[in-house]
Amino acid sequence: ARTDTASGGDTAGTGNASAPDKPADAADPRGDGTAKCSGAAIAYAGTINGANAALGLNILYGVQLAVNQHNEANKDCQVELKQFDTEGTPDRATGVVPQVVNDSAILGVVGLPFSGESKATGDVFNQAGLVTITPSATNPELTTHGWKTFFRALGNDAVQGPAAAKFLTDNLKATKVCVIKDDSEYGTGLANAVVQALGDKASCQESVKTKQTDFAAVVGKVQSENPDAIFYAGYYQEAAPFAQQLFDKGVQAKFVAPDGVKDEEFVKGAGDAAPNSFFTCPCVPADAFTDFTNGYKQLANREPGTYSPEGYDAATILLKGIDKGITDRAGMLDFVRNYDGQGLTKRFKWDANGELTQTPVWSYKVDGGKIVKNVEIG
Amino acid sequence: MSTQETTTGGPSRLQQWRDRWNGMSRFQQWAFLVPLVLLIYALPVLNPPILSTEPGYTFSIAMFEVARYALVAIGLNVVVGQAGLLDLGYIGFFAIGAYVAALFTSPDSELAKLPYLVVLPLAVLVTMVFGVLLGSPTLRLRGDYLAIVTLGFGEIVRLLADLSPLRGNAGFQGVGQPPGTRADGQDVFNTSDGTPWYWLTVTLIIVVLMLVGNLERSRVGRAWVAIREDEDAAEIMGVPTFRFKLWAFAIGAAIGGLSGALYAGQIGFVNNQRFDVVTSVLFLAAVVLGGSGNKVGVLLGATVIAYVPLRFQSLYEYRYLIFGLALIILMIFRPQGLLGARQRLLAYGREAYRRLIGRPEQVSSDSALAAEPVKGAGS
Amino acid sequence: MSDVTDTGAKPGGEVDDDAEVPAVGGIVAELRHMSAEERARHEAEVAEVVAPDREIEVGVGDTLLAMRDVTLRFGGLVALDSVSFEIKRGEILGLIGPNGAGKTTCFNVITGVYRPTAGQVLLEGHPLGRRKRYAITQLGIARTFQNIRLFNEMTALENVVVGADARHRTSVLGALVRGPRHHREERQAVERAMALLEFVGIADRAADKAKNLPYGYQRRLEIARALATEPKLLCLDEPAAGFNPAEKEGLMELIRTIRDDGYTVLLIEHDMRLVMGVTDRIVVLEFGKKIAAGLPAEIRENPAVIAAYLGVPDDGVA
Amino acid sequence: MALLELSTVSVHYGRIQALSDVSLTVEQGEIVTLIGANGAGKTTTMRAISGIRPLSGGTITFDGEDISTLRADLRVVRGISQSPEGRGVFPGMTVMENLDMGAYSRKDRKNLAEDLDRVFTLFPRLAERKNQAGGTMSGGEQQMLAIGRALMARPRLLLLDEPSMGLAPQFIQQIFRIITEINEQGTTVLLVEQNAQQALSRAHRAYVLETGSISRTGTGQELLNDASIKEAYLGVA
Amino acid sequence: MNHQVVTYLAEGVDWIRFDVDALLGQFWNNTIEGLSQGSIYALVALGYTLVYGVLRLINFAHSEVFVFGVFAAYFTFYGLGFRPGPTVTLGIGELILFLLLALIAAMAVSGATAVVLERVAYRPLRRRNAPSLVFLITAIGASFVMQQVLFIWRGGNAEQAIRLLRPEPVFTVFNTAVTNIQIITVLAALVLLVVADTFINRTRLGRGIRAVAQDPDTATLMGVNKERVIMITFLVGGLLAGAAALFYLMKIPQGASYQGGFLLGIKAFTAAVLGGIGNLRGALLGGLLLGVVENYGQSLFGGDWRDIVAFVLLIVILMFRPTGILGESLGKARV
Ligand SMILES: Nc1ncnc2c1ncn2[C@@H]1O[C@H](COP(=O)(O)OP(=O)(O)OP(=O)(O)O)[C@@H](O)[C@H]1O
Ligand SMILES: Nc1ncnc2c1ncn2[C@@H]1O[C@H](COP(=O)(O)OP(=O)(O)OP(=O)(O)O)[C@@H](O)[C@H]1O
Ligand SMILES: CC(C)C[C@H](N)C(=O)O
Ligand SMILES: [Mg+2]
Ligand SMILES: [Mg+2]
Repeated sequence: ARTDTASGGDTAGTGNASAPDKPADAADPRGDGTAKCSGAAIAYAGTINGANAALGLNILYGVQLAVNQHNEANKDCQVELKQFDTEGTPDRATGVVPQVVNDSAILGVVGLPFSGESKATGDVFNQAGLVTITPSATNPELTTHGWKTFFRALGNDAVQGPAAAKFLTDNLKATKVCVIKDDSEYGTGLANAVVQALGDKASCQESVKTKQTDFAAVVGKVQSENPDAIFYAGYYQEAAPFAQQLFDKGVQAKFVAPDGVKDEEFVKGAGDAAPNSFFTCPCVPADAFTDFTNGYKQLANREPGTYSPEGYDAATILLKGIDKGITDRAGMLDFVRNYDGQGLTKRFKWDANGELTQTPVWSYKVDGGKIVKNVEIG
Repeated sequence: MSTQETTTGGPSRLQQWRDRWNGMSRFQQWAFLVPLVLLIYALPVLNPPILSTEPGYTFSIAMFEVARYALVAIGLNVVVGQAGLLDLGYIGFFAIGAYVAALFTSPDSELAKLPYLVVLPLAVLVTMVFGVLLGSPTLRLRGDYLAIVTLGFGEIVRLLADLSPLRGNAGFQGVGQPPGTRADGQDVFNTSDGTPWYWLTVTLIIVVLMLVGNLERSRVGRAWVAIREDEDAAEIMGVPTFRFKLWAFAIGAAIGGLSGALYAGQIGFVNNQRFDVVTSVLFLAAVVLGGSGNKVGVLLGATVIAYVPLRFQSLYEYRYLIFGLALIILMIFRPQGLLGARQRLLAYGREAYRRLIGRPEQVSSDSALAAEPVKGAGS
Repeated sequence: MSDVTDTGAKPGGEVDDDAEVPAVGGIVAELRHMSAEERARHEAEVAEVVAPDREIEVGVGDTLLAMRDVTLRFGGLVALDSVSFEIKRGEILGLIGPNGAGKTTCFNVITGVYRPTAGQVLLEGHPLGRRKRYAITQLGIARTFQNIRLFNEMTALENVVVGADARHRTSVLGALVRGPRHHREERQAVERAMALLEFVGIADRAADKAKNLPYGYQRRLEIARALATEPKLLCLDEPAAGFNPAEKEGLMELIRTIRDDGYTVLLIEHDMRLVMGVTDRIVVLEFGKKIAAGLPAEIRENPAVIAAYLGVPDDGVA
Repeated sequence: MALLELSTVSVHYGRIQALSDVSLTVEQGEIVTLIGANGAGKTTTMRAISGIRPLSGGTITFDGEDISTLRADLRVVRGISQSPEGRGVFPGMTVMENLDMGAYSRKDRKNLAEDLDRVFTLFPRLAERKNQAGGTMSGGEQQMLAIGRALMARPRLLLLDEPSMGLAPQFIQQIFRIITEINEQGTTVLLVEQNAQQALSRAHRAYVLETGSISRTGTGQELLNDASIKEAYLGVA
Repeated sequence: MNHQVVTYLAEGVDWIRFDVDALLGQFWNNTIEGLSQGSIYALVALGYTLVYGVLRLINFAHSEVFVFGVFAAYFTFYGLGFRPGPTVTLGIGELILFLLLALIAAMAVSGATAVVLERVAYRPLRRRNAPSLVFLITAIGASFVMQQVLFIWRGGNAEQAIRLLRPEPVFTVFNTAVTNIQIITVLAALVLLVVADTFINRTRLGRGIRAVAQDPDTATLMGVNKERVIMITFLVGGLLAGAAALFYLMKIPQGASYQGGFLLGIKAFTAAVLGGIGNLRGALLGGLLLGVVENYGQSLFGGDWRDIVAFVLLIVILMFRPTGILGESLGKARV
């Protein structure tokens, strides 16, 4: 009976900003088709079959697309893409990363996608001098460990957190927000940032665990709190059943979740609760990148997802390095550190810590069973 | 009942070998052992193609994994194989060892930092204390009740690691390592090279094996086996059963903790995700597969359990399926374990048997655990 | 039947591939070739090890163990009802009575398996109180079980050494590093265990797992294991069950020797010929109560005992 | 035709041969006893007949049917019931439940109460302890329970393995009396006993088992009066 | 609720709390939720207890027997044309029909799985007189294999939820809504458990099961067909697990995952031990108790503590009653 009361509607203060066009000077992995190299490889390391696999696959296909485009255009420089499945978990990743590091053909890595695994393995890459560009790990602390090899291709949660808070209070007009976090590096970090930015509008905080499926206790708490909105800091795997169980208990608050939840898998999993959901993400909508989108669809047989363009961009940067004739890790590290160029999504130029300067955050919503762009925040 | 008993006909090849081995003098045995041990040390460097897990998995790390499992299996064998205490929560001790290492070395921890080589014995000590803490209230329980309580304990340890002081899923990164720097500026002990870790672990295994072997051929080992066979009878024969069970638990725990601390150091990261019951159960599988109660057997069992999934990385998706099937099939065909020989429990046993009956004792019989439970009947 | 001796294990254990009877060598073989004189010397040696430090002259007389008004209830059932009797040092005391009279329960109280609901058990004048079972054994009481309870997977020799361990002080640390005490005690234990196996006559199967021994051997092994704890009081619970009359004779002989070696024996047995043949005194229980006590000859004639237990004389006892 | 016939039966435990070429017959309505030293193979014979132990050679015929490979539980249905060595009381079941188990395979259930009465008259102790767990009974009480349970089956052939073991003298008498009694009521009995004196005097015929083979056979009285048997098994030199 | 007072145990320790208000405030909610969760535990626990009762084996693969049931129910829904996404509104007749179909499918699949498992994995071991630890390891191996079959077939991630029935409050007690799903679960579980209990305790076969449990050889001498008894035991356990699977899927529609049975399996086994293993009513009691207490615990200490509370409860109860609340029904030898 109450299915349709929460479809966002006008109260949500949503608008329809237009998606950014493909920048004219965006780097193209194809280059001029004259590159020469041999035996070079780059790697994708991240979740492939593990939990939240969709988030990893979005990136992997982006990377694959860049490599395919490069290899098609450059007959004399066939770069191999090696894939390593970390299942998205830090404990698994710590076992896998040494395999990456010990494969001397690999000159650069796109990954790791998640913050927890990135944190657990940053040291290993650093010791090995193997450059990693993460297209998606957003925990702010990741750049504070002094790793020389760590580069982040998007805004971190110190940016996303306040943006999410702003979206909650300004766009959704929430005055009471429950912030729920999972137990990952990412969830806890992001929740902190959001809570801080919300100030006393963060009226309750609860936590859930990775792999949890039954959220009765937290739902009970939220229910008794009766907030206007809920911010869930975590991944879709837990967010979907959580949102659904909230909905089942009649909690009508808006459900807002970050990049870790922004995937069609969430929409399917949350069922009845999905229409009531919004997302924030330090990623730009790919709607207007037609060439990219077409290529991606052909390769992956589906629309690009969260961070697909970022993955594409990160891979492109590594490919540029190889095209330049770089054959060792030190050279690649140097190349990335000094890189300055436009990509599909933004301009890539890193500071000494490996952070970018230009870091847009967008909000998204569910429409007709699909996630669509909403507005750019701040 | 028409089924013919399935029993082997003559002594198997394995048994012949074992008898020959038992017939050798200590000196002859050493002559075999020393080169063998040297070979074992050299394995990660030799990286023999048939054994190699590469390219799927770095061989030196694979070897460390095997060694780590072997150490665990020796520890668990004390508890399960010798004392007959079914422990399904052994992973708890392993986890405690790992967390002790993490808490005192990781930059994520707020505790004082200690050198890794100090932390190693500390981990042993702390897990031993936990062994006693868990053991004192629970060792009154028998058989499968103990099993489920230990399983609960293992889960509790894992779940407690969820709480914020232990950082849950986020975990501790940058766990410490033994000191030393190579010529190229890299640490000797690092995450991507398993060799030094392997050597360290193998050395510890040898030490632990000797100590445990000493225990086995003493009143302690006999007490354990007696308890395993018939706890009531053992106590009535003057064995302080509770005390010896507690010792078994504590010693097992300590070895588990040691292994956990090594694991934490090598992988450099500790969180709560790998300390689940499944791993506990894999440890147990190593013990039973090799031949519960037999030290050499459990080493072999551990090798199989740790090595097989790493070796078949190329069949990545199917590796656990293969593993599970292998487990079932092996158990059906060798229910006594790969090397199910009985233990020797007497320090001067060889001599005694020879004097009494003119031949050494027979050790090449079926598994020491093949005993049926005592049938229920009156006094 | 292939190479199995004339006595065999009770079934119940599992089939054992290696249940092979060994070609006998060593001491056992030597024994067969010894002259009578040599053999006597050897037996004296064995006896020496079996019964060390024993003053055989310790007069029969002073009380070793006393049951004082011991009562034990299982729920509503009174298994022992204010039972009192004494065992004198150096005697063989028979404990008889109908099935379910409480004989085994008596053993269970003496060895600490059950705590009496009321009353006391005193060993050399000191109450056993709430001592643990192993502590009671270490004080000097050992027993065998009506239903054999051996350590099935251990060899016969090891079974006996476990009994001997009750007297050992090696600490876990000592065992870990093989301290001098460990060496001394191990050597002694093995020596004594070997002697005991010879004493009860099963040395030729020393290296066999207990579960593979013939039934009669298993009963003997139980006795050896109990003796290994160097008890002051040895309690035997129906040691002759399942023996044929000829084998019972041998057992009687053994029990007498044990007593002569200075042990005190408490014996439960339903076979009257055996009981009457070896015991010095007899206590009779019925429904948990002591109904008679006295010399075998007296008991045999006691009408209450006849009514309760023995039945009409000619109904006897083979 | 004999009710039970074993012809050249062999049984192995692993590599040990416990029975070799044992042949014996039990006629309808007889008491046949099997005597022999410890380890001679008496229990093994019983277990082979009831099907707990597979044969490695020979055949067993019951009532004209070859049951050599018949499942053990089906042999019970055919009418073979056993009171096993070591009693085999179900420790966690009450006395009553244990007795019920005796009648598990019984088809005619009409005389059940009557049979129960008979067991209780025979062993009043069991009646007193109907609800005591079998495992807590004394040794002799368990023996009574095991025998009572076998009687509850109303078998055509009753196998008794050392029924007198652990029983007090007055019960030993009673046991042998009841054996004769139920035999007179039509039950065929195969009896294993260490108490050879009693067994032989009650039995119609007897077999002597020596290290896995039948060494002698004859009527009970014949063997009872045989000097060598006396010496070996009756202990009267 | 505005009197949310959170008492911290000690200054600066914020990871353990003692929230009495939450406990009292949600007491009835927790109780009802706990009972429905507990019914599922109890159904699965019965499978553990039965198999343990007859083989003295902790059948580690029982959790996978359960998971197979979950998948069977899920794919019944799928086969009936339902897809992940918003709940479809169904007529009551249709709903009952579809749920019954799923129940039958789940029970059939779980029951069959259990029987096959017994045949393939355990029977050969019995033939070889394998020691009991070997059965345990085989159970573990079987559990691995069954999990991996699902993993290879469906991948690592849970199936997207398909739902036929949304939880709707049906009535209110003590101010707490009781939902349709809770009612169905508890009632159906009770009915099944009563049937199973009657079957085991009142029938001849039930006695056979107990006899085999206590002394297999002697049971055979009583004419009990051991193999059949064992098979039926597995079958009954499997059927009940299958029923539990459907209720579980209704409660947690994302539950169809290859690893989905793991924790539930452990909890169910815990419940069986709590009640007294081998004891059917004990399993019911243990299941309900566990379900309720862990819900209280989670209110009192916080969500992280839910499972900890469950295991601590187990340890505490075994300390005081070493063979479970109702005591085990397996006999033990006396000295
Ligand atoms: N744990 C128990 N619970 C209940 N009753 C018990 C228990 N143990 C023994 N009994 C009862 O106490 C009585 C004495 O048993 P006990 O074993 O001492 O007899 P016993 O004299 O040794 O008999 P037997 O000659 O048959 O071995 C018996 O009736 C027995 O059923
Ligand atoms: N489970 C077993 N494993 C190995 N050997 C066995 C087993 N059971 C019996 N035997 C052997 O089989 C032979 C016959 O044993 P069985 O038990 O049939 O003898 P018995 O005549 O019943 O003796 P008893 O008078 O001791 O009961 C013996 O040599 C015995 O050692
Ligand atoms: C793929 C992303 C959702 C990962 C997430 N931003 C993280 O930091 O872990
Ligand atoms: Mg008795
Ligand atoms: Mg016999």
